[in-house]
Amino acid sequence: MALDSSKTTGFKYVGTRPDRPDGLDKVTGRARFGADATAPGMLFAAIKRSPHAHARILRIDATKALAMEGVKAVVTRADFAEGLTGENWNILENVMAGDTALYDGHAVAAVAATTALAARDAIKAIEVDYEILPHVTDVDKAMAPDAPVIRAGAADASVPEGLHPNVVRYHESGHGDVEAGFAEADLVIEDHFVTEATHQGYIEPHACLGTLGTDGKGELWCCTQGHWNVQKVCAALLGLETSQLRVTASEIGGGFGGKTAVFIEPVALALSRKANRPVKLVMTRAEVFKATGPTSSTSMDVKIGMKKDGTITAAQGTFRLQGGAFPGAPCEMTAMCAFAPYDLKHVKQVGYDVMANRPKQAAYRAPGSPMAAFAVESVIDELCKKLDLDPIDTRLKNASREGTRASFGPTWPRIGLVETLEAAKAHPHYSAPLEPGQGRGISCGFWFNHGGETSVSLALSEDGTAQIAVGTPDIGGSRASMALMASEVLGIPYEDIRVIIADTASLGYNEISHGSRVTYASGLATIKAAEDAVQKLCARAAAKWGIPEDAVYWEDGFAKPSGPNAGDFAPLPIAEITATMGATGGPISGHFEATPEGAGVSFATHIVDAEVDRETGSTKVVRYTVVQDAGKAVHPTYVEGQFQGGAAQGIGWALNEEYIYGEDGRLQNAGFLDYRIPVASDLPMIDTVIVEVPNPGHPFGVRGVGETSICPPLAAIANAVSAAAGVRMRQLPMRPSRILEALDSAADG
Amino acid sequence: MHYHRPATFEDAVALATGSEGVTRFLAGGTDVLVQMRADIVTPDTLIDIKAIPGTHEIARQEDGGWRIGVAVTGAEMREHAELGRDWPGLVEAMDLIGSTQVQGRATLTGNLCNASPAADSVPAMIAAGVTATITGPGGTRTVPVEEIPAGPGKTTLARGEIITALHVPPRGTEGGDAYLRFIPRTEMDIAVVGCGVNLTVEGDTITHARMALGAVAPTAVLVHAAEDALVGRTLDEDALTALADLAEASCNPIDDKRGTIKFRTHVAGVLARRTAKIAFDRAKGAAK
Amino acid sequence: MSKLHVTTKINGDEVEFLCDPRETLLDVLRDRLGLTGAKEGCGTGDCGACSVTVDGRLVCSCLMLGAEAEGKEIATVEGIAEGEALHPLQKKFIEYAALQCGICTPGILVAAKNLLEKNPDPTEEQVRYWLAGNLCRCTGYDKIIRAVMDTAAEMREAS
Amino acid sequence: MVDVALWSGLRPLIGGRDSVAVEGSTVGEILTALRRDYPALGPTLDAGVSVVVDGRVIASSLTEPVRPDSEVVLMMRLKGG
Repeated sequence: MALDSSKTTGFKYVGTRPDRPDGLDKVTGRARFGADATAPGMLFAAIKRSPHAHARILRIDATKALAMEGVKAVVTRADFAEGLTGENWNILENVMAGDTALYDGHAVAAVAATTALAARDAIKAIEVDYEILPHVTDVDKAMAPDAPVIRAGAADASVPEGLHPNVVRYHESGHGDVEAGFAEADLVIEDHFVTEATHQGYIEPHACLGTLGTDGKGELWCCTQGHWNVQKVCAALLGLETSQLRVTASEIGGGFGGKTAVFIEPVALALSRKANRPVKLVMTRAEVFKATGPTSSTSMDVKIGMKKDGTITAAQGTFRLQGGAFPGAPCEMTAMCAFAPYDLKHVKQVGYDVMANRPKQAAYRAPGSPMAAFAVESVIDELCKKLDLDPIDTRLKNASREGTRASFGPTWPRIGLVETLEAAKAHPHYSAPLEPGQGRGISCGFWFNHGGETSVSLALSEDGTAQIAVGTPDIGGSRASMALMASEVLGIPYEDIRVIIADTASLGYNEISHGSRVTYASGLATIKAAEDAVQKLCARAAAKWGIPEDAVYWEDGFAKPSGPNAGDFAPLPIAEITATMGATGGPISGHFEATPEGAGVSFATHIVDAEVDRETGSTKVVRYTVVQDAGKAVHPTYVEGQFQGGAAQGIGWALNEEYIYGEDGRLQNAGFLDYRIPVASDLPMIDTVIVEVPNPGHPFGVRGVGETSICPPLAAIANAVSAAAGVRMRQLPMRPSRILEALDSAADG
Repeated sequence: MHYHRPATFEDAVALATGSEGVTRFLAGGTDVLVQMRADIVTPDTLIDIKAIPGTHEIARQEDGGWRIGVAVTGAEMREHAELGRDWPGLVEAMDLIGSTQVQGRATLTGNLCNASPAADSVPAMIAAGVTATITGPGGTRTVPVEEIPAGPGKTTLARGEIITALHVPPRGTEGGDAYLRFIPRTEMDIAVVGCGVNLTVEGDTITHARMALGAVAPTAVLVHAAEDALVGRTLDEDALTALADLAEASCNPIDDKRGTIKFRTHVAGVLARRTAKIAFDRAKGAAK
Repeated sequence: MSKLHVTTKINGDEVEFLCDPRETLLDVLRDRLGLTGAKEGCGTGDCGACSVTVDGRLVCSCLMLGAEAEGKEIATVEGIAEGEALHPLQKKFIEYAALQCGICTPGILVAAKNLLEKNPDPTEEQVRYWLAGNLCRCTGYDKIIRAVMDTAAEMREAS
Repeated sequence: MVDVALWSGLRPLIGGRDSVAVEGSTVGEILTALRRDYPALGPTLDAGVSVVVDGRVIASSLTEPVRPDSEVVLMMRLKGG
């Protein structure tokens, strides 16, 4: 009998708020993050980077650097594998430039030396001759006929003929006849929107410690969202057998998608192989901004038609995403998320992935979705305003729900958008009076969520406690969620469970921690691994009692005979079974290895009040409420934390954060001083409402929550600011000067 | 890099005069260390002046003014209740620089000598009429602080010269000062525009006025005409408009990542009005 | 370039070290003394992850040279707990989930402790401005601010 | 036979139709059949697709069952943050 612990109510542990298992380490400074590891004989590395946006590399001369005191090795592209193709080639090209530097900050060489200062001094002594090439950093300019070509032949088969070679991928989807739909509308609004690239802004710079011998065996310690991926990529880039490189994930100081990519680890390993010593490589903050993966910048056109009663008759969007000097901007995600909240008869969405001389974009929390929501939800807001409709009622009227057809094709299963809208409407925030100068905005947001390859191993100890090895780094308290779910199945206290993040040699493959998949997929795998162990525990009890295995069931940490026919035996506690497990069949553990494919999507509705100083254009967010569907909140405090964190990042994106490039194609604000992420005094408390519409694809109904929370804020804040200022804001960030300009042109117009 | 910690200003001057290459004085280090980290400047000689006696003192002078040592931190100024009562604008300007952590190290003198056009404390010091004593190989002199910055990152100090103390004039009765800056966030930013105003009044009539602007020109600007515009009248709407117009007319800013010419000029006018109102209220409050 | 010999006190213990004149206090703590609780988030005083106190004054250890530690008393996150007894802030941060990834936590704890020593009864606005130099990218600050305010209230009651 | 709906960007590759019928009882069989019967879709399938079966997004598992009356929709492959 397969054990099935599926349930959506009646939880004992899930839904409680215990202290996180790694709390003590993290408040005492003893938790070891990427840059906190050392090894005997360790060298320090530094990377030489291009100061040019686009330049042919004519010559690299490291003679002077190699002659300096303490310098042990220099690597360039020649020290990496040759003959790579596809994505591995792209990654290598980004990790270490080949014959061309493609963006300001592109790595061209690296040094290992006995001290960090010696390494820093040595890279200054490396001479590089460049031939400067024309560059382009803006998405619309990169698509224009006269734009310099970043790399000929980079486009894939999806791109229609006649587009600039910098357009490398194309997406088009939808259904119905949008022109017919617009003809049915009482009002059609079409508008153009622009967003700047933003960075995930994790506080911990990328860091690693690598050891690689000429025997092809290596050890790597690094902060990453996915160490199996790092293992695979490093092996490919260095020509190693994957299994010979063991990768251990450090504690990770934030990622938000930015640590799904590989940047420095192969460099540290190449230096280590050359110097035959461990090499530590830690990025500076400037390097993080210049040479890791920010989001795409976008240029978008959205057109929506609406009837007087609020019915949307048709919607159309064109989304152009600048993704840096490599293919991969998530134009299809932007397009598919754009109209996902709405039940539309006629819809069409088009996405362009466009290369430019900027760092290769990386995933950032629901990659591509927040920008789409900004454009779409702004137009809906404007329609509501012009037609004098309530913005929540209008969204409810058109909301996607179970059985309606999604804008990207399939029929929706059970989803929770309507529930978030209803909860938002009922929230006191929505009806609270506004002060003069303030405006209120709302927005919906959507993200797909993801499952992915997952392995979990659970081992029982002789005293009836459990150790769980998962393969998804704990970015925000996931050890606690895993322990709670295991407690629920095993029926043993939360405190009796120890969760660790296993290294690549100790557990089967695990996909990167992305797509809000950790609590869903590692959680599901933990539940299944615990069920596997429970089954074995029951079998041991059955053997002891001399009854069939299916006559035993598990409850609250005890094996029990399943009814009078099974015999009258006293319940057998877990510790009694594990105490003798060596003699009754051997150690008991549970496993689960699979690719769970039931990640439920998550919708959210945000409400925000903003106040605009009309003399300076300054905006203050005065009140913020997040309403989101979590399916089932395993540890509600950390779910709230995800909601709040996403909202805060969205506030930064909406108001002040941006990549600023000069005419020379160089990044002008590669530091926290001028890349302005929100500080404590910028923000109000962020209220949260957890909606729970269980996901049928998870035993406890869990939906991923990490990403959706950043989808609505851009639009919600833009709608609030537009209401407060009395003028529609179409470009992010809404920095003060931009708001003043909008106010000026509104006054002129 | 050589690091020195002299015990007297004479030794500091001798070290600075006698060293080759790039020399920097180290007080709070909140600019120098950033420049070193970013490879903007790598000094050959770094002279830490914090071991020199008197550099950490805030001292009331016989005339009622203040002598502020060159290593006095923003946090120490903030905690000095009497100084804050006399010169709230000056203390607030210093307090606006950076974080609590930066306040634990940053100094008025460092902010002045870093010669950033956007330095928050400088317009407040200029408005207050602060002077600096400078010692160097050629002797000692005292100059108004507005004469020290020469342009972004440049000062009028000669090689080997060092500021040994700042002097804040006596507040007297019936005076008030204020400083406001505009930044996109609420903290941690460099001023897009800064404005310091210092007024004295008799009843409702302004008897003395100084206004200085930051981040709108290569150095902080003393708006000389503000004196004429305000003295002899009260701070009514006409006076505020005149002051705002003067502020805008005094701007010679640049377009950069922190703000455009148009935005900076406009905000200078807004801040002039807002800052003057606070200074006026403080002056009248002091006169009660 | 010869090294400088520095004698200082860290978390109450006498410590001697040699350092390059260019090395910051943060470099010394992390690379020479093995005290990796203070983190480098930016190296330019903009994030506060390296916060320590020097003679009771809150500073960024990345903005101070190791050489300047001579004769000072330094306190880092490693010294906040007394033996097995956590500081009330540490307990409250765990209880409130005032951390997600935890990289900013050491700096925030050092800064918040310093605040409560100077001002046992801060307003929310005072806490927010005091901590404005401590960037956190995960939490939106909400739970951090609540944890500090509630610790302050509890410590006032206890004293 | 199972009807597989394609995103509109793919329609030029299959003669303007918005769906095609192929044999298969798992996601893997469907993809194999698509590749065999409609070679023009090859590069798209190589670039990575997700298959939505009755509203569930199947990102990579080829063994997921598909019934003849299942709603099957191709999607470009998802990537998260």
